[in-house]
Amino acid sequence: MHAIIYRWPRYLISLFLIITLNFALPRMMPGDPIANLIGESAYVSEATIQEITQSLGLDRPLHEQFTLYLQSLASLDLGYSYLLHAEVSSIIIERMIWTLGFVGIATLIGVILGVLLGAAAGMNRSQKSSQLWTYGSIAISSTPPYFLGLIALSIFSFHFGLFPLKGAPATGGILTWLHHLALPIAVLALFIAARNCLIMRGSVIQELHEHYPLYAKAKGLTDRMVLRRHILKNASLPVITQIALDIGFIFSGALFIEIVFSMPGMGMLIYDAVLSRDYPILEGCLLVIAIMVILANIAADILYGIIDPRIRRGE
Amino acid sequence: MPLAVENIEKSYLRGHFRKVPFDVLKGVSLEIQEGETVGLMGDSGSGKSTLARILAGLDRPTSGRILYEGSDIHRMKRSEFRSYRRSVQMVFQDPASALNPMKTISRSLEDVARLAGVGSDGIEEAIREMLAVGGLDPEVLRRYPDQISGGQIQRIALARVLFHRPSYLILDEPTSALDVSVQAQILQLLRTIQKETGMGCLFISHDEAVVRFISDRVVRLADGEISSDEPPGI
Amino acid sequence: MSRLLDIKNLSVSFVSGEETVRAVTDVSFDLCEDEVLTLVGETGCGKSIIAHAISGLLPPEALVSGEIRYKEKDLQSIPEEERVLLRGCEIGIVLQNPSRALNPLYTIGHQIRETILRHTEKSKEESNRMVAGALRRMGFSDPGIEMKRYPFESSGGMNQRFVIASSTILSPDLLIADEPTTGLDRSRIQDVITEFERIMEEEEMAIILITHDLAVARRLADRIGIMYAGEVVEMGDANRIFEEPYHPYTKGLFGSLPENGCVPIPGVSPPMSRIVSGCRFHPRCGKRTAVCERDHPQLGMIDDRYVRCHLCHSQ
Amino acid sequence: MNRAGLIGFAILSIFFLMAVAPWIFAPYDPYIRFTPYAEPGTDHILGTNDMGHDILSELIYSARASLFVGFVAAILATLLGVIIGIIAGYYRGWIEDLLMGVTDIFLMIPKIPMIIIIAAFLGSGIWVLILVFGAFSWTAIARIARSKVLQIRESGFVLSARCLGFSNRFIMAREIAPNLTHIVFPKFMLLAASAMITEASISFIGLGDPSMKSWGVMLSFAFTKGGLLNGMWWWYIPPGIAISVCVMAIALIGYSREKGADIGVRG
Repeated sequence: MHAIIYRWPRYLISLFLIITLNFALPRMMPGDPIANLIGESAYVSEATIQEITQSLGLDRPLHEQFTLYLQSLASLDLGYSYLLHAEVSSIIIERMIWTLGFVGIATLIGVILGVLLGAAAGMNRSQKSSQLWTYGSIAISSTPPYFLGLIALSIFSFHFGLFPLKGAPATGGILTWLHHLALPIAVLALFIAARNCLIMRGSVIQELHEHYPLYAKAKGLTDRMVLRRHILKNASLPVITQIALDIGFIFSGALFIEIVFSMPGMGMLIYDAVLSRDYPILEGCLLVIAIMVILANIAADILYGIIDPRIRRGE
Repeated sequence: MPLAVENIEKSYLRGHFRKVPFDVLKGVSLEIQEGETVGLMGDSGSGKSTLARILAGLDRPTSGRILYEGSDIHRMKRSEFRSYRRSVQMVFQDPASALNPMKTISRSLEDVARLAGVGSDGIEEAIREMLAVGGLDPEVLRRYPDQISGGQIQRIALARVLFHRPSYLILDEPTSALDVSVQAQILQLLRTIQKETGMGCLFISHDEAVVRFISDRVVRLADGEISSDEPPGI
Repeated sequence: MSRLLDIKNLSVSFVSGEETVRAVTDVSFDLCEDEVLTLVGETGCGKSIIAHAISGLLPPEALVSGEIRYKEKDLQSIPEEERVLLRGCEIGIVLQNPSRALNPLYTIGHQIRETILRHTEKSKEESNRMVAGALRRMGFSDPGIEMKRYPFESSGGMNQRFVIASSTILSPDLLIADEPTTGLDRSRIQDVITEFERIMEEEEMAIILITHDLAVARRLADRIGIMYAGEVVEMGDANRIFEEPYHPYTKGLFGSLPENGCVPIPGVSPPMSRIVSGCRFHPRCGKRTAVCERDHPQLGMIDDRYVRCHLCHSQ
Repeated sequence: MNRAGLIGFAILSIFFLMAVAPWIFAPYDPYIRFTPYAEPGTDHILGTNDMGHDILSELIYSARASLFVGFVAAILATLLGVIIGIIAGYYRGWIEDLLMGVTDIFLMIPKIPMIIIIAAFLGSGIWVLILVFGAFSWTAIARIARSKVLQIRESGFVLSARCLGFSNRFIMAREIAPNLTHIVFPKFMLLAASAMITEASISFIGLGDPSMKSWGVMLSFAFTKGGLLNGMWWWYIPPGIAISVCVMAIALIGYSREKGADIGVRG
């Protein structure tokens, strides 16, 4: 628990930094701040511009604008998309559910698969299968996730017609839903598994260099028992931190896979927003993703504290 | 001129989350005369290494003074402190890390010679001199530290600090990681050097027999305080 | 007293690239029940390799030849499953660097209990009682507290006593201790010695103690073997050898002790990859003759002991 | 270096040669227009795209942008990370607390969304990508560098250097820094790999540098201009493969230098 108390200022500052950046970007960047705030291709009337200037306090000094900005954030107001004609927060919430479900399922599968394969690959480095996992993981993590998606799409959907081309059904039950999501989930899970396999493998090898596995063997434990009862737990510690730090990366990968599969999640939202320069949406998405990364790190800290007595009991 | 510490105290803040002050040294006073070898004994945690680091100017004490030629070293001018640095040298315990693993022996010695102001034409002579002091074969020069033995490394470490002609030498368990037969070689070398140069030495060890062999006086440290200070014979 | 362990012509070598490192050559000795044998020698003389060879803890790339007979069974030829079960139960093993030999994530109690649960059908509660009893015998007045500690919460000396407790909890017939005092303070070494003395007094156990510390050897050994460059050069009754060493290396070794005047042996130990012809000690021996440079001496009986030296035999 | 590392090195060398002198390899100038949408054949081994550009030539000319972004961004991030790590680890105290606090904070900022938003505002450009990537990627290196420095600073050779009177600058640059190479180099290679993937991703959503040809830009056009929907695999598969193979070559070199975690059979 100490670790969290010790680190919470960092989480807060990190969040604050993102918020400040969100505030500063449209106001500091070259070009018309109004255009930067509402999006370049949004057409609004003179009266609306007046209204925006009023509500955001654009005619007032920066620090007052900042206070206003913070106040609106505190009431969960992320701004208004003049292109989509809706509150940014409500758009993001609607899209986020997709992305969260997608990322959640894929992460679960990917982490379990990756950790198991990585542990196996680390224990018996010279085995053929271990080398297959290792090189396979390097190959997959060397590929941009969306390209992996493109290949999967062209093979399974175009050539074999096994899966639909678009990743989201308009209607239908859980089976239709699964049918649509199976391919993107598989691609993202594969990508996550590859990264975790490499991390776990490295971690296991490092633990093998420690002395305690040898002493565990000296107690009469077989290699398999040493792996299961000792090394797996110790080696998973760095993996937890790594997954938490990877969340941002996983999210980014997910965004691109969503684009390839045209899923109605945050990825598509960002993609469309980039194409139409819908800045309020982009800013809202950045903030939401940053918050998720921070939450993941808090979760990792808690988990770490539960597993590692050195953290739990302090120094 | 003696080297002395007066009423040295040192405390650390321990712990990552709740900082708790922890006293390592609780008012230690000690004087080392020129040409004298003082053996310093104590268990780990007794503060002997901390005292050594403070004497070498690597750490600052929380309170108390270190006196050299009558003046407090932490009140010295920069240039004076620099010359103090050279007059008081230190040799460390672990031969595996005593020399930079990325440099050849010749490079390590060369850097010291250059620092001491030896010009390019004098470098070779300076290195030869250092090798002679350590009783080493010139063949070691092109090697890296992991290619020579622990005993050879400690000889090089010793020869290298002597190049500055220090008046005092602090040795922090210089032979603890060595085998007894190698330890004997190093202790003999140290004796010879000390006879020739008349340096004052502070020899730290947890080995009673070693300290008795090398020292003129044995000081024991326990829980940050000096518990005894007597000739080695007893 | 019957023979518990019989080692014949044990050699261990490692091949790395072009080089063959012959860590142990042709070592033979036997051990009776209730006897303490100490192997003494300097870094790299192969003494720890012998301990690991008997325990079966050598890395798989080690090439082992010769015979290790334990209770009439050849440990090299019995199936691995059988050998695994001997460790911790019949053969206890203590390794150097106790703080690293214990898994940092488990309590002391858990780690000692693990040995009992592995080899017996005892319940967790019974095992806990056994652990508590063992710790109490070692002088810990409140074993409940010690059992809940983690290794990082105890000193190196304490951890070594926990390791000894764990290795001897099932009263093995043979205890192999590899440098149990290395890296500990003098007074902690004293604790560990006391612990061994208690075991020798209270339990029927044969002990092989590997150490470079002559003082420790002198305190504990019945019989002592002096090793140089992978070979035993002198072996016999500990008191007799300490009183009057025969082999020039043994003499040199004792002479370099500070209490004996720190008279060094000239030269350095040879690297194990390039072994000299003739007597392995001859380049450093002041009394060498032409025979010493030419012929490799055999380990032969002189008076009450075995010595490997041409000069001793010709006297 | 092990066999995998050597293979990686050989592949990377070829890509570097392509980046430096693409005309040696490319059959055409990548800006000459032929018949668009040509299938692979003897004239155009990988066909042509919607603009009629020869895809193979485009592919070869694109190596430069990808490698440039990857390595320049990685060098930037590594230098920053190593300097911050060494200073934090060597001076300790409040400097360390401050620098490591900043590192932790930067570590939590999602890099790719950050690059997307800044590129969206500033307009696309290779230097925006390099600078933003560098500015947000030094954290991992700073962390490992610092923890290594914490070990090294207490070792005999650094303490001796202080006693002998070497300056702090000399100690950090000449005694400590060289000892970081074997832990920093693998991370550097992985950073270069990651920067190349980032470039490909950012270009894919249309935020690439329009003035330069890169594999990501090629993929982006293939995706948006119907290459995928019309089943023109020769348009979108080759640039993707090029990225993967090049990144993998870099990663293999990196991993082969990672101590303990080396891939392949040893001992």
